Amino acid sequence: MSVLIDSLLAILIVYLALQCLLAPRLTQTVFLFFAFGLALALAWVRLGAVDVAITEAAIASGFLGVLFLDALRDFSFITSGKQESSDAANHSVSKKKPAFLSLPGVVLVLGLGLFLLITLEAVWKVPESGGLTAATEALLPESGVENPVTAVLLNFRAYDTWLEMGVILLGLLAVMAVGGIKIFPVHRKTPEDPVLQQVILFFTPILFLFGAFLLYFGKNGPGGAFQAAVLWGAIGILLHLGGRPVLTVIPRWLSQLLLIMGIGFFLMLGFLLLAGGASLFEYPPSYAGVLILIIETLAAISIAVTLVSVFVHLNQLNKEESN
Amino acid sequence: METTSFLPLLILISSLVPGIMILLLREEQFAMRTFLNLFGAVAKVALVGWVFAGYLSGEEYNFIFRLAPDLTFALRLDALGLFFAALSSALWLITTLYAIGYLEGGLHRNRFFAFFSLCVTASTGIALSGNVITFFIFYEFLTLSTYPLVVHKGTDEAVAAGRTYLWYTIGGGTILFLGVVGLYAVAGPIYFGQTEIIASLISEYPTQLTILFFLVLAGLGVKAAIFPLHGWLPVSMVAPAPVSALLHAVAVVKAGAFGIVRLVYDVYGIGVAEEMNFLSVLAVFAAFTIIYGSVRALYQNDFKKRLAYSTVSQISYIALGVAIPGALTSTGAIVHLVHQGLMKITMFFAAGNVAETYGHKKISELNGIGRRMPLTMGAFTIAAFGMIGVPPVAGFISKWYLGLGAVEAGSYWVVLVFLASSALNAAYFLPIVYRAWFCEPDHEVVERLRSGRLETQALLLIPVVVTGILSLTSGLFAAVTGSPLSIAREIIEKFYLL
Amino acid sequence: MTGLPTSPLPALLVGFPILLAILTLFFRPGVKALVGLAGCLLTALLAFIAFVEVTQRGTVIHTPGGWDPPLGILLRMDALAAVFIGMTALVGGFISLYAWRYLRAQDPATGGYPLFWPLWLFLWAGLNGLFLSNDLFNLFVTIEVISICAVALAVLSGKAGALKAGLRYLLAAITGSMAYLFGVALLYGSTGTLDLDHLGQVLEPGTTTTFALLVVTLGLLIKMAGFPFHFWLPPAHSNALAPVSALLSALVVKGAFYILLRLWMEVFGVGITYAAGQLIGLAGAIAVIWGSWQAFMQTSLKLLVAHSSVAQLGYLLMIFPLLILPPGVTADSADWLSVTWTGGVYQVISHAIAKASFFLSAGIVIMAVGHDRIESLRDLVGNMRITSMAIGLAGVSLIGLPPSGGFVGKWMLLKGILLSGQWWWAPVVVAGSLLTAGYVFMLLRLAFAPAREKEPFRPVPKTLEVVALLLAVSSFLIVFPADYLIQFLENSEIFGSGIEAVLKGGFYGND
Amino acid sequence: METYQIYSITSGVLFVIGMGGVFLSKHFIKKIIATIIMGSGVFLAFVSFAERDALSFADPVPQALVITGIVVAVASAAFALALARRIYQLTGEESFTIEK
Repeated sequence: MSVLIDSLLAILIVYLALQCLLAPRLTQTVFLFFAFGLALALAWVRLGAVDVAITEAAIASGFLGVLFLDALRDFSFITSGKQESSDAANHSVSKKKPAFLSLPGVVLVLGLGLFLLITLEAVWKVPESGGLTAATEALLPESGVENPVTAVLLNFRAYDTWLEMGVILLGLLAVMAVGGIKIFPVHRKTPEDPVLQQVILFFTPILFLFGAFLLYFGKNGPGGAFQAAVLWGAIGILLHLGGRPVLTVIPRWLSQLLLIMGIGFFLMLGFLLLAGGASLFEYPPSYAGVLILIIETLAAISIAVTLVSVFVHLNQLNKEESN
Repeated sequence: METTSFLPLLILISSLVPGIMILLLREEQFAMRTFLNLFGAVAKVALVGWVFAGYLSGEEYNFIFRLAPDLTFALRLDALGLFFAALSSALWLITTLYAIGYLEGGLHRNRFFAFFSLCVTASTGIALSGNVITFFIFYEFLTLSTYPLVVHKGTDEAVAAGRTYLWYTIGGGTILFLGVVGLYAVAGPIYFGQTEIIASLISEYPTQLTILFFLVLAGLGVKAAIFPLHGWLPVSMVAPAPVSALLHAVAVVKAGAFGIVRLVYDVYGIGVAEEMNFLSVLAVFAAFTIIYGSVRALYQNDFKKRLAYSTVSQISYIALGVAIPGALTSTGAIVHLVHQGLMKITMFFAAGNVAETYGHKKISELNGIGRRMPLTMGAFTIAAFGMIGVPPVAGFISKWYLGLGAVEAGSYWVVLVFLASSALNAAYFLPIVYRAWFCEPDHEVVERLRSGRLETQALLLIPVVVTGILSLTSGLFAAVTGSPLSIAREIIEKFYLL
Repeated sequence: MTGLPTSPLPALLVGFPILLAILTLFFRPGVKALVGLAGCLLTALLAFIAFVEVTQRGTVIHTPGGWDPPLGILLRMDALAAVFIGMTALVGGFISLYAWRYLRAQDPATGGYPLFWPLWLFLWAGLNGLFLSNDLFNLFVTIEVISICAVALAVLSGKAGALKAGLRYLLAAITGSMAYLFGVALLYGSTGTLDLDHLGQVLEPGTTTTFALLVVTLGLLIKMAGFPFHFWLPPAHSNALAPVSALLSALVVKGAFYILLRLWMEVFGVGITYAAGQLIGLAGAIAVIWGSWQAFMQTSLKLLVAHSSVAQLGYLLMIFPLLILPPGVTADSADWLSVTWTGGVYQVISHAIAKASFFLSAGIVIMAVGHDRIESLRDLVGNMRITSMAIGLAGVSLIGLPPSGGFVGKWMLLKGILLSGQWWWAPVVVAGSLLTAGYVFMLLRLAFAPAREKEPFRPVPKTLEVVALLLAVSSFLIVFPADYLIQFLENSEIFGSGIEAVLKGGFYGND
Repeated sequence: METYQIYSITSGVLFVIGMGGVFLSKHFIKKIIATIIMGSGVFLAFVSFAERDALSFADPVPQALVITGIVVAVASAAFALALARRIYQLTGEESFTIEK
């Protein structure tokens, strides 16, 4: 029974992935991408990885999906603008051979097929190893938290997680480096949309509370900083779309402080520990739980602000163009 | 290897540092530049003289610096190296004087004199190298420092010549690199004189060592302008006269010839080279080049180009002398390093003087030039007789030893080559001498006669006279202790007695 | 691991630049550049302290969080890491100085690309982190930090060409990372460890191991622009701002090479066959010839330099076939191993310095004449003596002529080739040198040629010229510590003996 | 067949689909999505091994790695998206094909 469910889910995932890439229209691609993400989240649940499932649904499918959706306004605008020409182009293309029927195409597809076979052979033959489950289990009591995933993320491999916070911040810096927008531009008044306003009023507290819940209980059960951050970030995105650009209201230094708070505190804590003769991020065992909660909270705020900023930048890119 | 001395390094620095300093000067700092130049040149001659004296009294001078495992920078003085160093430094001093006069008022003099100094640094470096890798370092350094000199005029012709020069020398350098690395891979670090290393390995790796010998030989053959690798030499005579003098007499072709001497005597050893028949191959190529260069020289109307082909021919005397085993030919070869240098530098100075003073570059324009420039053409005539092998000029001595050695070794065909070459030398030099002294000058020449007391500037005249006299005296007094010949004999005695 | 001394320096080498990067965010553009520059110089100083520490104490380690591997992550600073960190500091320090002046001159309106500084400091931290990391997944995170910073820096000019090249670069980089990570997943699945030392001990030969080796190598080849994955490099490197081009060519691509070297030598002993080595060597050989030829054919200065990077990276790939013994040869008789890998590392350093100088000089020329056709070099010698010297010296080092650092690198590579008996690589080295000489002297010939029409050379800040020249001179000066560096690498207990241990432990079990 | 094997096989398929997609798709957005699919394959492999090695809980280390990995992949994708949109804005190009 369970094999059947898993097999069907696996086939669905592969089907959605293929369709996503083969869909003729970008809109379809993006919606199929949402569906792919949700199916994948189900797969994580089936594999007992609830933390991963929440992360997948929240960030990979949710946040990234929203970014793609926002981008569609850009690209689908041209398809509508060049509707006739692109339709004509489509017709002429369909008369010609599709690209993958040309010789290099055939070679590539055959090569990929061969590669797939080798990949499957390799994946099938992975020897058993036992992983690091036992090692984690043995050290979990010393970690200060009960959720083993949180323990790995914020204690055993805290160094990775700290660098990863850096990557998120870098994501924002990189988006800013693309240019085309001023940092935190002054907001232009958009017409009030009563439905959106209602949605915002309704969802803001719920998202906030749910995020806080995920954050706090991430210590013991599934959930944690990243998941909470996305929910809080969603508040910011909603507010922005509803004409309430939170990030432009607060002073610049404050928003910058919010951005770097997570990684900054984490690092300063690490340096303090270094100065005290311990290793970087080597928490005193009795304070580990508290410290992890503080780090997670600050990190969640920072990540939320970062995600909102990334969204605002990408969204603003479009507005500049319409000027 | 035990004692370390900074003297060899100092000899290099005496031209390296002035070179770099000149590069940083402003164009109009004439006095400073001249001072640096002459100071470097004089200091170098003095240092080489001092070291030479020290060497004769049994001192050893070594400087060793490890760059990487197996990659050791070693300067070491032996008789052969000192001989070449003395030649380079002495002729450099003379050429520097000449160049100061020649380039007066020219463009980019900083660049010129800077690279001029670097070039001589490379050349003395080659002379003082204690091992194969150091030799290679300076050999390539020489290529790099001569390139800006060849293209100095900046004309399209000069730039094109520079390109040809580079392709030949960089190509040769790369082949040499391959050979040198190969030698190190097979035999480990080789210091000059340690011929026993190769001798002990030759039975184990005959193929590899044969290939490597010819790779190294080909790399050296480019600078020594052995046929068919000589193509750059006639082309690059577009460079200013002092540069040509440098290329043909002091540095570049000499570096190649000197390298061949080192390769045969100090790396492989004469025994091995003879046994494996390397020498007969070298002899064939050298002999062919001698004839080929002379024949090509016959047909050149351009004064410097004729001299250039003559160099192609004359340098191969050295290679041929090395290739015929025997003390006499070897002595001839080594003494020819110096003799050819003296004679050829005289000829290029003379050609430069004529071109600089009267603008004549073609041989057909030289009618009667001897009366206008008696000292210059007198020196030229001495050198030309020397090249032909007329006693008692220096060239006769070299040819005598080479010919005698060939007879002793039983290589009669080589004697024929020498005779043919001498005949050809006469055929292309004597017409110049004849035109200069015995033909009536063209009218325009008379009108453009200078009014000064000297036939040309003093700085152009003195060097040519000095080298002309030296060409004569080193032949006349060849038997005297301290003459090039006596030193060459001492060097060769070591190779054949040890 | 317990035997090795611990030190806080590895943690500082990563943490400190990131702290500075964060700090710079708070300052106004003009001040940001100053703070950034100060930060860079301090980071360089820290790196030199760390280098000295390793020379004094040998390998030092740090375990963030205090957890030992395989659960925790180990940072290990051995001789190899120290040399790479030192190289980054030397080249990075010079480039920072140059960037400070260059960016201000290029874009005075916005205070000189203020985002450069946090991104560069992050990049530096990522590079240090990569050199120190002893953990497969942590390596992934560091290469992602490096990739994002690198692309963000590459598109900093905001021009369409740079953006397109940047997107191409980014997509290639992500693909490479994912391929690498897939291999890591399979390795973790089959061994339950991510620690390199541990992995090297427990890894068994088999289909999965071979496949993991394949995708990891593939991913890293994409990242280091190894042939045939070099397509993204020339546009990305040539469209970036001059100091960024220098950073990308000198340092960033070396990160992937570093991981590849580490993995092949320390971990993958059981999976590598002689044929695999030959294949990667072939890729390198083609890159040398093809890249040099392309460089020779370019008419744009920066594209020429960028293609030359493709070729120079090819030389680095050519050391891999030499590190694998042919069947039947024991490690004891393989006397070329140490000369080959130390030579490869030395080649990395000398290329980094020479190429950085080359790109910086190209930036100066472009600033002076306003475009980057190589014709613009005409009469450079007459107008910009210092920059001409820098190009000449850096070019000579790239060709590998003595007495430059490139010469020592090529010497060791060629010696390794000849000693190992794999003589068929020798013609590639020779041909590569000749082609390199071809394009370098093409530039120098133009530099000496008289100007056709009087194109004015605009004045350029002297600082820029001096920095480029200093780097070029350094590419010769590194010959002096060469012996010391190579001994330092050879005597490091981790790597020097490590390779022989790997070789003796059934290197060819599955041949 | 065990549960984890279904998903590890799926992971291989996704990885290859994604890799093919990066090379064969034309539109920027599709190329970016292809990298995400490729990444999903990688993450699925990690987590399938976590399930295999479960004791009282699934192996947390691969899960933590995947969470980190997802965030890193999203950051890169957002950056790529910004580049793609900006390129479109400046040149009207949606794929690399026009460029050559």
